[in-house]
Amino acid sequence: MNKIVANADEAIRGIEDGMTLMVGGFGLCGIPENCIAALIRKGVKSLTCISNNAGVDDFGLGLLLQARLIKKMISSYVGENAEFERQMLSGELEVELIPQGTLATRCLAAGYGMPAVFTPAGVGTEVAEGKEVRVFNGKEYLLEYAFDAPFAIVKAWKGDAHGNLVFHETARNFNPLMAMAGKITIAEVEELVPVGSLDPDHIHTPGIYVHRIFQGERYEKRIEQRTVRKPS
Amino acid sequence: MNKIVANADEAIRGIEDGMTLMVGGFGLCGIPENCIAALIRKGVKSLTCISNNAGVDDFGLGLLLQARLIKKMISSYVGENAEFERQMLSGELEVELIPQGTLATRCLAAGYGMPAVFTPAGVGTEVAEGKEVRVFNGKEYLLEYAFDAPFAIVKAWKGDAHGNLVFHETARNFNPLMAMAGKITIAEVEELVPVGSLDPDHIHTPGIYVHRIFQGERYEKRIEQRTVRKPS
Amino acid sequence: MLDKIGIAKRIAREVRDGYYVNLGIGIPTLVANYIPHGMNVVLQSENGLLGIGPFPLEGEEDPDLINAGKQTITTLPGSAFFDSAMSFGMIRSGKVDLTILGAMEVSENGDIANWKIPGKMVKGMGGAMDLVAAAKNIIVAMQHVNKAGESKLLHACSLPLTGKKCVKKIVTELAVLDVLPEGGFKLLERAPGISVEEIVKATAGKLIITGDIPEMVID
Amino acid sequence: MLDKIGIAKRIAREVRDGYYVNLGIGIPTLVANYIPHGMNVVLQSENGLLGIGPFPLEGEEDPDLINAGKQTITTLPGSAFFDSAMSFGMIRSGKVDLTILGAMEVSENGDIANWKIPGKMVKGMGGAMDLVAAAKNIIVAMQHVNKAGESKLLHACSLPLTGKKCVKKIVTELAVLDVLPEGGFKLLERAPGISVEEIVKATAGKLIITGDIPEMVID
Repeated sequence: MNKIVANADEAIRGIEDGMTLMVGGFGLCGIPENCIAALIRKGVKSLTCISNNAGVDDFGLGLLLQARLIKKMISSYVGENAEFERQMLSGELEVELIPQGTLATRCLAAGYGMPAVFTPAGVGTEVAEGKEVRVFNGKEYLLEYAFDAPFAIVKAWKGDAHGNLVFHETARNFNPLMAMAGKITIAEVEELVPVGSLDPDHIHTPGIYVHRIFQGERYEKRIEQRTVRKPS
Repeated sequence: MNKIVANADEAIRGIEDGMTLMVGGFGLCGIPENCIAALIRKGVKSLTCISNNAGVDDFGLGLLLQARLIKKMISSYVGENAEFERQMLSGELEVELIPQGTLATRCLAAGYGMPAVFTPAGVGTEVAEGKEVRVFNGKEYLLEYAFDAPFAIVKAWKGDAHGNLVFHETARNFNPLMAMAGKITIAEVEELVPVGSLDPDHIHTPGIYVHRIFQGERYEKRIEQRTVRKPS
Repeated sequence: MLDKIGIAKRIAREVRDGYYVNLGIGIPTLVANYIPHGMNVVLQSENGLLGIGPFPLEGEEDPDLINAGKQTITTLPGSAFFDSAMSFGMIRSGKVDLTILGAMEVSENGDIANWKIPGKMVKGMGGAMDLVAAAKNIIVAMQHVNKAGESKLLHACSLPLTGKKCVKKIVTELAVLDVLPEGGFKLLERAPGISVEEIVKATAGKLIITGDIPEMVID
Repeated sequence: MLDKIGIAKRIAREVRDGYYVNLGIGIPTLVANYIPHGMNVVLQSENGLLGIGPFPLEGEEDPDLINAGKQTITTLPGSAFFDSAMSFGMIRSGKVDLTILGAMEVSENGDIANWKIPGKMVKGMGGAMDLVAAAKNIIVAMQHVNKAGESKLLHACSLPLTGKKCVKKIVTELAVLDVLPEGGFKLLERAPGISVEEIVKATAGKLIITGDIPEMVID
């Protein structure tokens, strides 16, 4: 198996205007920086992005928003982002808010071939509107459907030509889940390693879930909330 | 957190006659040998065991069967086991057969707080009898419920006092799933390592799912089907 | 009357040895500082970590290591990383013993509103709806009254809900209260120097007062 | 007429570059030996492995490393281990391109029976029901007739089903046949030296024969 592509521009081929993309990351942590830049270079429009967050004004998915390439965001928390707010209030940008655990579980459902799952998150709130409620053992659950997206874009720490991926610390977050959920999954990695050098016991995403892989360049890995303690 | 107990006998305290136990392993691979021995020493009776397989005549869960401690097996494949067959045909032993993926997913559901899941396995077969069938995207699925067992017993390669577990090769199988599904989860490990020595990126079962842990003794790790190739 | 640190200190007394705890943003985050030494408690961050440590020293920030508030953090020995599905899986299955979070409003039947104010920019619920719907024990840390002087402990929430019938306990600058399963805020403790009358005045929902109400101990 | 190796060789020709394949016990296991050199194929074992290698050399058996038939195996570079839920997850979500398994009976609408004979000791379905219900492409490797000389390609299965409407292709010692979506076994190829008449005689279900039926190529 050799799923290596030359670069981000080649990796995103086939992503067209109006498509739905799953994008890994939590905040600015573990986001596919190179693919985001390539999407801007390509200028694909009217995207629907399923991603836990929407970046900040000048980084992450915020760059796609600035370039007005996103029609709709499906997220759990859109954070502090002035351009996002402007586009949303002006009606240019559609936003669908989903509880974070529901977002994660709908990815898992897609990757595990479960058409729908039950979760108690959102019962009795506006999130439940129009959704099927079912009681198990006296507790109410909402029926939530698996995502179905043509492309997923994820960022890993290490990967090999088979598409096997290893993530680092909390940069794992939604990445392995979205990798499982895309019909075509694109992985950018900090380090592309030779096949056989990853410990088979410690692969987070087996290559069967990954279709294209490349080593990204110049990761900025910006910190959103730099917080430090005083030396004691 | 210190979840270390002295030995298998201490680990299984609270397991009483008539209880349901989830037991990790696939075939004889990755089975909790020390806990099985302790259950025999304790002589708890009328157990219901949820385990993918039932061991062989003189090893694994087969030892519990020989000691007539099991009332019911819930498995996907019970294999070649003369004592099992004798008890089943004589009506001493009740058997519930479940598709292997359904078994795994019902464990996952328990560990992830999903009361029930949909799977296509068994649609149109006797496994579907009495079960709810639901169509998603034109395909039929069965509604299957999460397991709910008071104890799970698993075997890992390495573990620490927090209960963090790492598995080895295909001895992983059902172990991390059953570890998530037990109300009280007992883990026996080949090697108990100091807290902090396991790489936090490579823990298969986080300690939150494990309640008691100990280092097992004298693992036999019997091979069920020794198969070799000729040197070429 | 308690300040934020006082509220955090009082809540820290609810934590038990062996607990796995999820701390929300704001006052709940401060609770970590007041958990008694020697008590074994593991903090969960819903973006995929068990074993949150202190903030890093300057120069030791790691962009791959953040908490659910996107702050740089460290880990403690014995920590474990996992993906977001497992993270909410352990929350949903009741493995997280205690969730502490802030609120805009709580009703006397345990409803909580903490994510949306109609007419204002909505940032999203993040993991709050999952946490309140699933956690087996939820303590709310909040001010008793809002900036306009109105009670946040209500008969029914006026804001869009985050979850229904889920709050078990509330710690405010004035009091500690249980939310009873049958409805009603049961007054348990007064903040130092606060009278029962002041609490009655600041509570719009059904308040249940039985016998003498002791002053709380926070240190 | 093909022997078991011939059936395995013919099925190996259905494998495509880049495929992930799950091989059942028996003849399907043999298919691995005949996948053309240079073709990139990864074999999945449903007990939690992608990248099955050959059997180990004597003395190199590893009790922690077995396939779904409990045989000792090895791994190839690029392999990955995972738990049983992910294993069946990747099967259920259609990531496994091809499943090859044996059968006792197949019906003309694609039903398959391969796990239970009433009155005989039942060992269990293992992963077969999951595989047949979920795999996007299923090829059955089996004998055309049973030991009693009765056809195993039937109008309707007489044995308890493993799955409904799931078999896409059948390779026997006599023929290669597609199971049509609208029902019926479409004869595609004859085994070397086997006549169409012999296949007609051995097939109890609806057999569809259109034009000349070529002899199969297996090497």
